[in-house]
Amino acid sequence: MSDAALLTADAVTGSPAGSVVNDFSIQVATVNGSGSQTANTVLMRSLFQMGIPVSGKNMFPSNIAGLPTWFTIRASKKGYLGRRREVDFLVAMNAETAQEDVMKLAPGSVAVYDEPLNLKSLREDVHFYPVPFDKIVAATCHEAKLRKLVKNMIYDGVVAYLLDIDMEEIHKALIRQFGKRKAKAADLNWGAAQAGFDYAKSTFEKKHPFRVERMDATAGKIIVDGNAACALGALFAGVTVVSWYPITPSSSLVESLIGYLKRFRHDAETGKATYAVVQAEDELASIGMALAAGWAGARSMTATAGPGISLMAEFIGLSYYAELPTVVFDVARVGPSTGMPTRTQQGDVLKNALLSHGDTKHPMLFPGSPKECFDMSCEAFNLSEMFQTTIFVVTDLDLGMNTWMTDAFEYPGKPIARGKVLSAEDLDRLGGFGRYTDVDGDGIPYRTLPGTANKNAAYFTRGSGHNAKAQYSEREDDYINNMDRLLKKFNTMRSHVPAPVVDVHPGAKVGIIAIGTSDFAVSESRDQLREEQNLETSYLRLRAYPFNEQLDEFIKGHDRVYVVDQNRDAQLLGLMRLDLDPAQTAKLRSIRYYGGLPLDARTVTEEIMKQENA
Amino acid sequence: MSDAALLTADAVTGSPAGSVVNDFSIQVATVNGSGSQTANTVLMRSLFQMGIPVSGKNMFPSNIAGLPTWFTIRASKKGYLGRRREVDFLVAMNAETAQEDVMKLAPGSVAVYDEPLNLKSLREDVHFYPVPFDKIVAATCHEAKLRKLVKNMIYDGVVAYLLDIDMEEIHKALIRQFGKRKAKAADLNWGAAQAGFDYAKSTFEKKHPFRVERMDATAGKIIVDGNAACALGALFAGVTVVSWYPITPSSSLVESLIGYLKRFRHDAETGKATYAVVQAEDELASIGMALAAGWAGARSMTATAGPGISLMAEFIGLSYYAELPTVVFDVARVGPSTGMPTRTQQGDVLKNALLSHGDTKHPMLFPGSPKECFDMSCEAFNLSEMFQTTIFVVTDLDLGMNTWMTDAFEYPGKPIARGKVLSAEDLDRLGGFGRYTDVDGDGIPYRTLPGTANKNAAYFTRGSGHNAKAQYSEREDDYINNMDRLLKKFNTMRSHVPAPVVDVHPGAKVGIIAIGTSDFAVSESRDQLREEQNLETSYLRLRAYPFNEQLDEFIKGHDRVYVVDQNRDAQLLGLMRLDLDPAQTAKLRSIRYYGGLPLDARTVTEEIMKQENA
Amino acid sequence: MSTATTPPPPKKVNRLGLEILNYRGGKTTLCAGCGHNAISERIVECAYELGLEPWSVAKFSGIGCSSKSPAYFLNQAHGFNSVHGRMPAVATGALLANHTLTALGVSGDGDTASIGLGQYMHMLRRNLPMVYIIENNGVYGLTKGQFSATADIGSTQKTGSVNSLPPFDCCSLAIKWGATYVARSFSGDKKQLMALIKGAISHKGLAVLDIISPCVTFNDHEGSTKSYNYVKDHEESIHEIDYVPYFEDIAVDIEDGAVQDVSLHDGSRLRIRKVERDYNPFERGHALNALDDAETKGELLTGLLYVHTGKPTFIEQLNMVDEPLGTLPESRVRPGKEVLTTIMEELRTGGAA
Amino acid sequence: MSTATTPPPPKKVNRLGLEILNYRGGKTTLCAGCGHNAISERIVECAYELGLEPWSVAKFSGIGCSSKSPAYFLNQAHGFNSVHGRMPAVATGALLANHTLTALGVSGDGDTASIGLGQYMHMLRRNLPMVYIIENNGVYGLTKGQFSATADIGSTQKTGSVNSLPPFDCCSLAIKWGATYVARSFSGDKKQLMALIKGAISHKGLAVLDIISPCVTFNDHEGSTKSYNYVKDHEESIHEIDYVPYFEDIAVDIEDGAVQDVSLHDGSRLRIRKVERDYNPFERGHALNALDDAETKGELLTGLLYVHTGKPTFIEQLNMVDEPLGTLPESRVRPGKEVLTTIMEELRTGGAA
Ligand SMILES: Cc1ncc(C[n+]2csc(CCOP(=O)(O)OP(=O)(O)O)c2C)c(N)n1
Ligand SMILES: Cc1ncc(C[n+]2csc(CCOP(=O)(O)OP(=O)(O)O)c2C)c(N)n1
Ligand code: SF4
Ligand code: SF4
Ligand SMILES: [Mg+2]
Ligand SMILES: [Mg+2]
Repeated sequence: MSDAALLTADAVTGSPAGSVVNDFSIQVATVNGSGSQTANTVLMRSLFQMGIPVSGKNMFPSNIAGLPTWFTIRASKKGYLGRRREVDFLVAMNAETAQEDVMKLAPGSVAVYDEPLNLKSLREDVHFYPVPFDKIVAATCHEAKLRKLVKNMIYDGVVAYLLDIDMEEIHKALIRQFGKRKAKAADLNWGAAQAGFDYAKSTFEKKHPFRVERMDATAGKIIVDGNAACALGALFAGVTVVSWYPITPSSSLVESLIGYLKRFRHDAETGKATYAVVQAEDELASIGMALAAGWAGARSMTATAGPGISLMAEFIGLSYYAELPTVVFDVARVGPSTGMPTRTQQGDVLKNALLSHGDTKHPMLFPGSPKECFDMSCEAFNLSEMFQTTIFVVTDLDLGMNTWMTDAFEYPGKPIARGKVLSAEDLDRLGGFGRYTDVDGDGIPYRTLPGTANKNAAYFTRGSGHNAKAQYSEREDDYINNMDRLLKKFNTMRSHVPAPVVDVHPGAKVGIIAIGTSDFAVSESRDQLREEQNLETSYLRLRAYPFNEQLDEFIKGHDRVYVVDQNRDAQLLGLMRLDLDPAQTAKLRSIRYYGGLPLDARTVTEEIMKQENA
Repeated sequence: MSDAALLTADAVTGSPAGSVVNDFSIQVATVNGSGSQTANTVLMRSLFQMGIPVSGKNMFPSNIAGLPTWFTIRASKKGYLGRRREVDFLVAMNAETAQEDVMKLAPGSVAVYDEPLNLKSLREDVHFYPVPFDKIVAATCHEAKLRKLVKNMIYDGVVAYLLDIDMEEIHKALIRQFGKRKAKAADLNWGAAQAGFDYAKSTFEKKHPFRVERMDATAGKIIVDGNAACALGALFAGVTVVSWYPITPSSSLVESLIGYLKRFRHDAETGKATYAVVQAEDELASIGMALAAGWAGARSMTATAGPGISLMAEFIGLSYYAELPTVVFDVARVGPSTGMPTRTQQGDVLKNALLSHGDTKHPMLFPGSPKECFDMSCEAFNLSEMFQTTIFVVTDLDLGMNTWMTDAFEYPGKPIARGKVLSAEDLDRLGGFGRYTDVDGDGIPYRTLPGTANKNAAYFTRGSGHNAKAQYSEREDDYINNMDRLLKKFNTMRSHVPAPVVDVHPGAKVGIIAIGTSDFAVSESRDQLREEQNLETSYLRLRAYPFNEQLDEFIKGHDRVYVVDQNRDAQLLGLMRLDLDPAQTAKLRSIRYYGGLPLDARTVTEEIMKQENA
Repeated sequence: MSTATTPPPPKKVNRLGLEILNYRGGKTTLCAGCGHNAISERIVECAYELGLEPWSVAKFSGIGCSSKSPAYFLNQAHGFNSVHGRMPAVATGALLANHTLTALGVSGDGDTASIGLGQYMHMLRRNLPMVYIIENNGVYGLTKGQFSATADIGSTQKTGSVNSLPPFDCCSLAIKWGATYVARSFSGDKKQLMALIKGAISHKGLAVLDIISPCVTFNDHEGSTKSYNYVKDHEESIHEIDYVPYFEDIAVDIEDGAVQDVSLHDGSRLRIRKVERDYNPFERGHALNALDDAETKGELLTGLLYVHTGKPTFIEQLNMVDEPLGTLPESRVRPGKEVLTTIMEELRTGGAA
Repeated sequence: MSTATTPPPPKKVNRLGLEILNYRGGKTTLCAGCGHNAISERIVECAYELGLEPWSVAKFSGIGCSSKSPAYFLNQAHGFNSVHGRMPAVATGALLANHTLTALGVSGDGDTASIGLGQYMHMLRRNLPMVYIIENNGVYGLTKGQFSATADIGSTQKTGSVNSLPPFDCCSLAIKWGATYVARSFSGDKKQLMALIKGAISHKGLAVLDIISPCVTFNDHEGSTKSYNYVKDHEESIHEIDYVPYFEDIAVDIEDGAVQDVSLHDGSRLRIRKVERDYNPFERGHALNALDDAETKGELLTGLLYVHTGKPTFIEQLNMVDEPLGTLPESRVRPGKEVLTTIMEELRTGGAA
């Protein structure tokens, strides 16, 4: 900690030596509905503007207002964006949780708090900075009813002082937040921030080690949540039909998509829409609409979470068997059942793959960052039309609803791929077609769209038994041939879905496999393992199901392979056990976390070491 | 074949030497809705009455009238009840399929046919017996409009003559079919049967090898379909609430249950019902009613098939997480989607086990005979209340809708088990309880029923996060503890569900594992393997999920273990891969049939030998 | 004379020069005498006489004997036999992708009023532009005759068991909750059915046709209120109705006041001739009360129960471009590079647009 | 004098000797000012004043802010917070198992009229004996304010977007399709709400209460037709209504004709006093038309819209034994050995019974 602190009288113990720069997490504990969001965003943005890698996580309850909420901003000069278990810098605004929040702090950490809460006495090994928020706000904001709103901005000023955050950056972030139209509100908030800064400056002596310094690690980066990134992917994929039913944590995906569609997808002259969005009556309807839209030629999608997935089971079985394209975004939350709607989990991985009765297999994409949310969402529409089936884009609440620093998105490099669709002209040439005939030997049949002006265009779509010409059939051979072709089609997908990202460390005996948000924890954990345990590891991040042979080779190439699952039943590992040779899966070990919080590196490291030392 | 035949002029070739007694299958090809059912049942019953093991299979289309239907009766002195690929004795009544049916016959087999069909010319190596059905019926039945109904009975007489079936047994079976009340109809039919017999006697010279002889292999046996057997199991389990939605092939399970309930479950004095049956508006409603009835103390059930299972996914996830008891009968048909509603498959095994989003695991029972349908259905209600969750009783169309010879059912030996339910008195003693507390260390909590007159009885049931006291919780530790307890409860089940039936052949290197109707084919196949290939095999028939350690040991004890699946994706094998040590599953090999017909022994034998010789 | 020389008789064709066989479907697998088969035949004849381009039609259904029937008409139109009770969602989705399709749906009473009631109601609310035919036999035919939610109180099953729950009247629901063309008819009433189906096809908006279509196998017995005999005895047609297609230019001289014309979206007209009763199909409240009265009287009113032309459809409300969304070129659905640049800048700076 | 000697004030108790706290629930987690909280308080007061045995009640709900509220009243009653839109099935199942329970359900407008409409309609048809409360705010509160299917045409979201679809009126549906006690009220109208809830509990049959319950966070703004202000301005109570419990023996002397008594199953009575308008809650058609008129006038009618005592309930139709099925002893639910013997003989011989 800083010399200043060392010289002070009070007995702060256990704090790290020297000052800690650009490597800590700030937790703001408030009550939901109390409007702290702006203050938190501004704080996070100001760090980002100073070139420091940041990520922000909101841990909120499944109700609308009045319960405890924690917003955590992590600054990491190494660029770690995952959750950090330890809180270094607490801003305690919520009387209900203040004591517990303080007791949870590591020795040497910081607690800024609302003076009346009177927390100082709780611990001796924490740096306390009491702030009389109400007094300050009363002084700066004269309209009483606005005080509640600006009050939070005060702690931005206080924190800025205590961490050496440039107030100019706070101001800039604030102006941008409110935009031109809300200049008055911006001024009001800026006043509050300044008041906080001045109060801190005139009152506190910094005794803690944490501070920020300008870096240059955010160039070419943006800050966005995964749901908005998926929405943008859909926008640039040229999505035309969106049917949905609201459910946390997927609602904001569609709601931001609607915002973008309104801005960018209306015909210049006529003002008419090149899309349709329908809020359906439930998920049975939303998936039915999406699939039929795909059937009729639209690039269609829906977004949901666990309970919606269960309700979609019957229709998605139809999509597999009748070969109907659509994209289903599953922003996973904690199951089973209603579970914990505002907590995160990878709890649907195995379930999506096998969804619906009978023999079915469904492809999934696993974005590992907002950048990949954009790219893969865009690609998902190509895949759904190429393979004429439901493509799941599987993310989770952590990726979908939290705000991340990520690389700026690149404009799609290749044109839209619409798959094997026969036009009226094709049909004239061919004189007809067999809807479920494997012409090309890849298991993918040709289709026509309703409305195609050709007497040979029509075929009959059904979920009951059919032959290669789409005629009703109960024949043993027709059924088997069709099911075998569907399997072939699925295997064809292996080389078309996004390949895994593989980092093989020469000579490493230990491998790690993960998907989605586990990547943030695993990447950091690999450094911990190297630096703390000098254990070198290889890493394969799966980006899609079905798997390809790289997964096989990776497992073959290592003695022990840890599969990271954010669920109780090791669903990702299970999927490998189903699909891979037991000789390989025998090497797999399971790392599971299922408490509903974003996975952190320390948990992964500890789990791996426990099993390594066992 | 018989001497008589050998002496005849025509060139019947390839028929087996000597006469074939009590070992053949008779196939009657008609049109559905043409009322051949009585004639077929009477024929089958007459063989049964002669002490000969029989089974009957109806292969019918998924419509109501006018399409081809085949009813196959197998007589087997060795007691094989499974499907036999070869047809030995054809009764061709359907012009539409007659030619194809005849061409499919093995050399030396028999074809009785409606004279106008004129099939004789088709083949030289089949024994043809043309019968002018219309002439005969016209002569015997004077009411023209009744002729269509009795016409079929004529072939019973013809077949009786050709196979040496005792006409007295035909008569007896017929009388019983119609019962006292329909004496007139019985006489009419009896007349037709006799006319058929007389015509054959006076016209045909028997040239085929097939005939029957009295045996004593049906003592203590009954003939019943699996659905009726399940219904009886529920009846004697004391089922009180049945909610359902019709779907083939499960409808007849509930419909026969309704019949029995009406007869045997009304209060003697008041005439009031000790049960409630509700035809719900769909499967979302039927499962919701069943689960809530279980919650409120009823022994509840529903029955469905694949599409219904998919629709029940959300509620069954709730039943897992909130711990609600009910019994779900899944009479499986061919999936995915609507699939082939009148064909059989084991296509939901893996799907049921994992049904619904999030981490869920569901127990299943796999009856392998109507006798077991009765016993396990009865037990399923005990298990559902003991473990407070959904118990799947998984059968299939073959077991459920076909008619089987089986051991007579025995009255349940043990009293009904209602599980851990606390009464008002218990609560007075305990002064309260924690709904989700693991008091006994077996993972099974105690519950109370609504209406329990005690101020400490109430608790709040929800599908959202809860702690051991059933209070709402989003805490990491509460969630993990609860999910871990649910896992413990699932493991406790292993020793309570029906154990596998194991037949280890000393020194056998090859083992076979199967469930449900695969048993009929596997048992016969093991004899074929022994007799034709002198390959001795061991056999483990699973009767429930979760598995117990006997499965482990069985696999350990053999070099190669064949897992028989009546589905494309080896779902049973997959379930083992998920749950067992890969070191064991590495030994598993897959035998799959998924054409929709009942599995036959020959297919199993050929598949095993192909892999043995590979 | 030798037949060789006589020319073949001219083929009968419609205004598009298509023969009726261009409108036929596959061979039915339904029971002989099933009302559903008659309805399929009417659909074929209507499409032929109207001269629809077969490929401009899309057929939809749920699950049931009735829902199988789209396979038995219009083989040259795409068909979608979906899942039980969910035809409304499927038709909606297809129309979103291509609103130029003529959507023709066939469902059953179980498919619509039992499992499908929720979707049916939400479709009504949206006034989805399609023809929605309910082949209503009061039972689940395909699962062998259980009661559906349109079975009348007191009607008996073949097994003898009696229905004790009141029926849903799909017409009453349709009129009240948003359909704009609502008719009831009988599979056996060829003339009325033809006019009503043609009118439904010419109508812009949701046209619901509840057609009593007896199940000869499971619900045609004494005690059934959906049997041929019962319907013949209780049918009361509220008016005589004829369809005048726009392309047959007949002078509109309505001689007597008893005749009224309804002009439809495509210029065709329904000519309604008053019989005994005074029935006003243009007035919602009137129609609903008439249905109520009839129910208490045990009468089965048939005819065009309610019509409301010009009400905006769900598709119109969405303000889509004129071309089908499903086949818009990339240039119209993928925004340009500059758009992405703008958005990236917003996300980099956090600045609102 | 010293306070030590003064005796504690006597606790306030109801006829069962229970204090109000025996009827309270857990602390609400809903927004301060949410209409749902007011309704929970009314339920607590009604149960207390009626002297219900808390454990004789079973609470049901679906999913939503409204559906959370059963956790906030009657802690001594079992509660079942089920899945979204399926409360009717759950309540039905529980009543089949134990028809002696007083079933009290709380749902939302999204839970009932959007995803749950199908089950809601089928429950109406069954006249399931329960109290079904819809806390109607026109939006999905818990998912942050999207329109539900009861949102009025033209009403705006906080985001400004306008609803273009007509609303489902849950009362109109209930009256038409089988509920036997149908009322509409406002979470802010304490007196009316108390009478209607008590009456609903005393009623035998399905009692539907559609209670406008503003969402202060997402639907209390200008342009909303479910805001406190809008409701206050447009509410029209059709009559004054009081509840007279059977255990308070008040002479029934109806002095003026403007007062009418509805006697309920448990002997309690609802006393209805006419205000301006003539409203007849006993006549289905009248009630339905009144609701239609009000809708066109933009009025929000509150009060007991329809009541029909004595109609058989779903439970009565099932002719069950008097005791709850769920707790019948083995001796009454498992047939004896002789029954099995009979059946086995039938299956051995193939003989019909
Ligand atoms: C989800 C689901 N549940 C049940 C079934 C079984 N099923 C097939 S058709 C049908 C009812 C059909 O009745 P209706 O719609 O009236 O058609 P009908 O056969 O009478 O013409 C049922 C219950 C199914 N196919 N899918
Ligand atoms: C199957 C399913 N779909 C969606 C959701 C998300 N969800 C929770 S509550 C709700 C709507 C609640 O609206 P309403 O019934 O009006 O209750 P309110 O919150 O307005 O009181 C939705 C869509 C869910 N929980 N389950
Ligand atoms: S069963 Fe009934 S509805 Fe089905 S085809 Fe036969 S007659 Fe028609
Ligand atoms: S969001 Fe609306 S409905 Fe939900 S608790 Fe808050 S005010 Fe009530
Ligand atoms: Mg029907
Ligand atoms: Mg609401």
